[in-house]
Amino acid sequence: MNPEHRRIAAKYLADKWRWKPLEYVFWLAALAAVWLLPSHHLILNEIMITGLFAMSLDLILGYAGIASLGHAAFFGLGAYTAGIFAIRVTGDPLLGLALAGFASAGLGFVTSFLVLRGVDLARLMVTLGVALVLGEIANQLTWLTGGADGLQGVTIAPILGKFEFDIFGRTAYVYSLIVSFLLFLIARRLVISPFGLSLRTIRDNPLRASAIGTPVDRRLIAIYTVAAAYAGIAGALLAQTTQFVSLDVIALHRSADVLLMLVIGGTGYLYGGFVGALIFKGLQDVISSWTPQYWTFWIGLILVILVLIGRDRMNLAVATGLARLRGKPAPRPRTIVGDR
Amino acid sequence: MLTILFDGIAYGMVLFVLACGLSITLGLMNFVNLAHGVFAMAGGYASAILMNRAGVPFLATLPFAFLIPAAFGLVLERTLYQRLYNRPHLDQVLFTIGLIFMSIAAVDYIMGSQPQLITLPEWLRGRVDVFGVQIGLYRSFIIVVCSVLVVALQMILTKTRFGAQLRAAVDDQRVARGLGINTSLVFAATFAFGSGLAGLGGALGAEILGLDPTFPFKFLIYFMIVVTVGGTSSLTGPFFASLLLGVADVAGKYYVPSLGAFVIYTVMIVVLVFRPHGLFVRAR
Amino acid sequence: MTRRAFIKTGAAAGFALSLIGGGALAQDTIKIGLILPMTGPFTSTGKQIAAAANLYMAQNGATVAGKKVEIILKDDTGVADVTRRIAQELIVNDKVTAIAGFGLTPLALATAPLATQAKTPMVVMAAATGIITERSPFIVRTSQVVPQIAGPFGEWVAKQGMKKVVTIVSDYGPGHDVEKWFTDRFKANGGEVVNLRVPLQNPDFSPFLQAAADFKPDALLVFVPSGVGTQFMKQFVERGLDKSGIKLIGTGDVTDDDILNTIGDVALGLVTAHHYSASHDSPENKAFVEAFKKATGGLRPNFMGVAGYDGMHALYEGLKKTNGAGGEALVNAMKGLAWTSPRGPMSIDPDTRDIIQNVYIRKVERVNGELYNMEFATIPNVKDPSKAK
Amino acid sequence: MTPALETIGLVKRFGGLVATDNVSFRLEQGARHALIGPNGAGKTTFVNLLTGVLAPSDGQILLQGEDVTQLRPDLRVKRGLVRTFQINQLFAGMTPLETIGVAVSERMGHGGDWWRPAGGSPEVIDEIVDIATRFHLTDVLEERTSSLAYGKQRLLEIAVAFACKPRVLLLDEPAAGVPEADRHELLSTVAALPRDVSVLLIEHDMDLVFSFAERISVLVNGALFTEGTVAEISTDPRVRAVYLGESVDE
Repeated sequence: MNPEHRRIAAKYLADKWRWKPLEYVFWLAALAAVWLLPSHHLILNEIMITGLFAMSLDLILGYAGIASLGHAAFFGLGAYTAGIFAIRVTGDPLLGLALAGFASAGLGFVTSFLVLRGVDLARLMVTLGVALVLGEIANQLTWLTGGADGLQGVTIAPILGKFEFDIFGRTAYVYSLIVSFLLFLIARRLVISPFGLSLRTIRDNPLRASAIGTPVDRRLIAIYTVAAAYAGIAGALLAQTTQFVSLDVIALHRSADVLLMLVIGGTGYLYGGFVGALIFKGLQDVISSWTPQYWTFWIGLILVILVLIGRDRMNLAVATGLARLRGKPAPRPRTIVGDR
Repeated sequence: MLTILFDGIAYGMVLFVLACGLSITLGLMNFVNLAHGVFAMAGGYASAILMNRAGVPFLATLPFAFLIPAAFGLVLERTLYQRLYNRPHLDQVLFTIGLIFMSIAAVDYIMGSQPQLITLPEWLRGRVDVFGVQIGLYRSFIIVVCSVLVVALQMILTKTRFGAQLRAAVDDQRVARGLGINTSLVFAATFAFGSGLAGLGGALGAEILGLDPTFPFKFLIYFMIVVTVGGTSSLTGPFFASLLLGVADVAGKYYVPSLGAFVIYTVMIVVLVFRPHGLFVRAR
Repeated sequence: MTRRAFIKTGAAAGFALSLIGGGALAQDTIKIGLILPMTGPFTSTGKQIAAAANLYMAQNGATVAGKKVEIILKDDTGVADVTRRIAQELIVNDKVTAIAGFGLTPLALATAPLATQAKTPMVVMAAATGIITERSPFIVRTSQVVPQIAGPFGEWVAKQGMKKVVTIVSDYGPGHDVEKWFTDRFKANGGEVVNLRVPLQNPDFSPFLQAAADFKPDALLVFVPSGVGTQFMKQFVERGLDKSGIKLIGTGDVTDDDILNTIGDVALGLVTAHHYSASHDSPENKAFVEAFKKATGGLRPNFMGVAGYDGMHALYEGLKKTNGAGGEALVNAMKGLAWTSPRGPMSIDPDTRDIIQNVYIRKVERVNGELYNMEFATIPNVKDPSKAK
Repeated sequence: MTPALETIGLVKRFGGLVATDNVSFRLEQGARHALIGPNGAGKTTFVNLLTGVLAPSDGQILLQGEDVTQLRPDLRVKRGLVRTFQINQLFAGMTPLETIGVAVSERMGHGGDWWRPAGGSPEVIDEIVDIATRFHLTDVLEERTSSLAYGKQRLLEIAVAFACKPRVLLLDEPAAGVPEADRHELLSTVAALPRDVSVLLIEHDMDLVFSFAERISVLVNGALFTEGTVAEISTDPRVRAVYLGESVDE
């Protein structure tokens, strides 16, 4: 065996998990915003939570190739779990977060069996259906969820008994940032592990993945469950930092928006969700304060232009930069239904 | 009981006319055109404007409800859509959602956000009693129009030269081109036709479903359900799927009102879990 | 300073700022954050209120107590957590004196704790569920309360000799309120009621209409969100229920002035109860309708518009009393205000901060070629019965 | 000796169509066996039954004497039954390094490991490089699979299977579509497969079959038509007739 080849191979694999400069920049900037952008903590909190939510979708769409139009089911379940837990049991945020994660993971595990088989269009609609049914359940269980009026009276105790949630959203942002970062670290380990690699083989070619001994169904169930837990925690963060839960946590537009944001930001490199959330929410905030009534037109126009001149080119600055620094080719657009 | 069945069928028919254009673009041209509802809305508005502002009678507006969205679709296809045929579906989703956003804001700006109303001619209002079953006249009208449409569509697709060309173009663009078929022209015509059908559906359905700027989003789910449950390989699939969903929805809401909203979604999930390619697609 | 201490101090300082933010900091301008549904299915609510608020400012000048009044209009996007975040930003960053608007109940409920926390007055101009004003002592409402209309209406309907009514309501907060209060009062006066609920997203009413007809009631009470009502009425007539002796009745939401004219003849003869009609016969209203139409290019004001107009009036009068100060003083100043609105006499209940107003029974008629809700009976000075204990 | 792979009365029906008709077949340990047959003879269906992609309507499949008829495809692979595909089934977005790596990790039982980075252990890297060297892929280790030359993709197709440490290897037309220039490299690689691997070659190309195989089975209309040594089959007039499409009179 040629030792040179061995060295190259080892280096190539090691490069995959080494931190790249832009990654440091991203998280340091997010941290710096705690002090530098005090008047934007509220929207930053929302962006961070949405970014985490979108990252959880990236785990299944970008890595395992499962397109979902009902990911808000898990987000919503997490939000309601955290909210109801705070009202009925205790306002401790970390316990609520953990419980929400477990609850959503449970739902993810159960519903994962529905998405195993089937073409992508069917998957889109099945996930959508699950979310719609769940939303309707939340609407009907008025005694538990507050129904269409929303869940009121959520009060969250200070984090670790010390950090109280303030009206500027500072604690909220720091809290969401830390939780998102920790979950990101785990996700990052996960996607470079043999498990993560095997997911990509399933995404690219499930037939062959099974022919090299990968238990395809189990892997999909596992990642779907993990992604559900992540989404649930994101939902819990929203419930805890806004101290309110309404039916829109689970609504179709939340599933659709998160898919949009992820696609805008790019799939398959974990940061796409955060980048997409930043772009989408940021634009929405700026344009809608400029024209509250017709901002959707401009957002729509931007989407259209984005696609026409090529999302890849638009993302060049961010995505390819990041990717190159991570030592791999630019993230490719994924297909939902498969090309012909 | 029979009245419920009848209402369900009529409702399903409206769903079908609205969705069949989508099943053409998605199923035959493999383009995920979520903005399909925009064309339906265009048809509805064309009909409403002609009727309310120009005083054209309802029936006479229907051709325009087909032609205007068709023209609109043709222009969009030539200028924008055709660039995206070979792009990944997520790009198509992004693009067409962008179109929905734009159209909603634009219609709101031009027409206002209030619902548009269609006034039916006298002879289509009310209902008659047929062998003890109460039959709504307008719903019967819809059933008749839609049935004719289904048959005509199936004929066009299977019996005409254009249908053959389209199927050839869909199966293999290169081969079709080699056979001297102008695939780009065929696609453009098909897209325009699908848009026109959507527009017609919008005009016919406005009476039952309502019509306002949020129309393209409000009914998107229903279109998608019909097309996925029915399968995208034929028109008969979505047709029966529409009927099934229409009847299931109406009957579900009548007999178990408290669970009404669940019925249509549950039907969809069950169907797709067991038949991922749709209910009416022959197993491979 | 340790990081923890830093955050703590920041939070404490921030809170202190917010306390005075309502009053002392807003020195030259009084900002009012108006959060409304400007996109989505309830756009017409947002448009009406925004237009009416601007009209009020145009008519009464943009200064109060020597300070310039400025409205910051925001789209609520129909999402509760976004609404709350926007309100929070308006309070924290823009230092608004008051927040106002709120098209839907959950959006108002999501924001209510903020009003308390920041001691910022919150004027609800649309959302109509009873509980809203109880969620914060800083909430004042100038629209209507559902029980206030549905309760007396139930009583009135019973007194007309109707024995059996089917209610069809949309399955959400206000719908439940209508159902409950109408049913309670109607039953208390000897009637019999069957309740049906319709999912909020529901394109076809035929199964529900069929179910309602099966009961052969004297009347059918409907409450669905404005706009959807048209579909309902059309299908009601289409099924021939109008000729079968069943009277269609409802709260004024279904015969919303904004769209009444376009609904067409199917609405004729519909009897509804509500607090405002554009045809209300008073000089104040004539002036209001005319000015509103002029300002909006022919749009007819509806109950949302008048609520926005009156909401601005309450704020103006309150600010006059406090000499431009906000916070608790402003809420107190608005309590007990009474004036003649375009809708008729109205006041803010000093105990509940909710609205007290006349409820009118109206019938849709064609007047000068246009459809109007013509008032023919008045139930004066109705308090919200859900709080009148 | 227990055969490496055996089928007993294997049947597969699609509706009324019998695609595999009562096939009883033995692959001996260390065999170099070829399965031939005209187009539509049911070779692909037979392979899909062996690997578990399809479930048989009737009959049994024994792998090293163990009944694997009901076993999931991936578990058959774990027991040493590995295949290649007639049409490349690769992971377009990954590099050969990753592709081989994932197969090696999976075989070593690391596939479900989600915490350690892939390729973290030296023995995995050693084996990747070892396989890449054997299949002449060291110069393209870091290129995207979709951008590789077809011949290289074909090599990778077999390398991935080899990385699963097969005891029974099903090669489905390994040389299909490979340009003449690359053919030799591929065939010599196949010929150099270790002797303890039992190989079933599914092939169309008679030259390749005759140069590689020691035994040949002929599949016609889903049924086993005949079996024998290379010499027997190459001189059998009935086989020739089948291939020429003439009717056979038994």
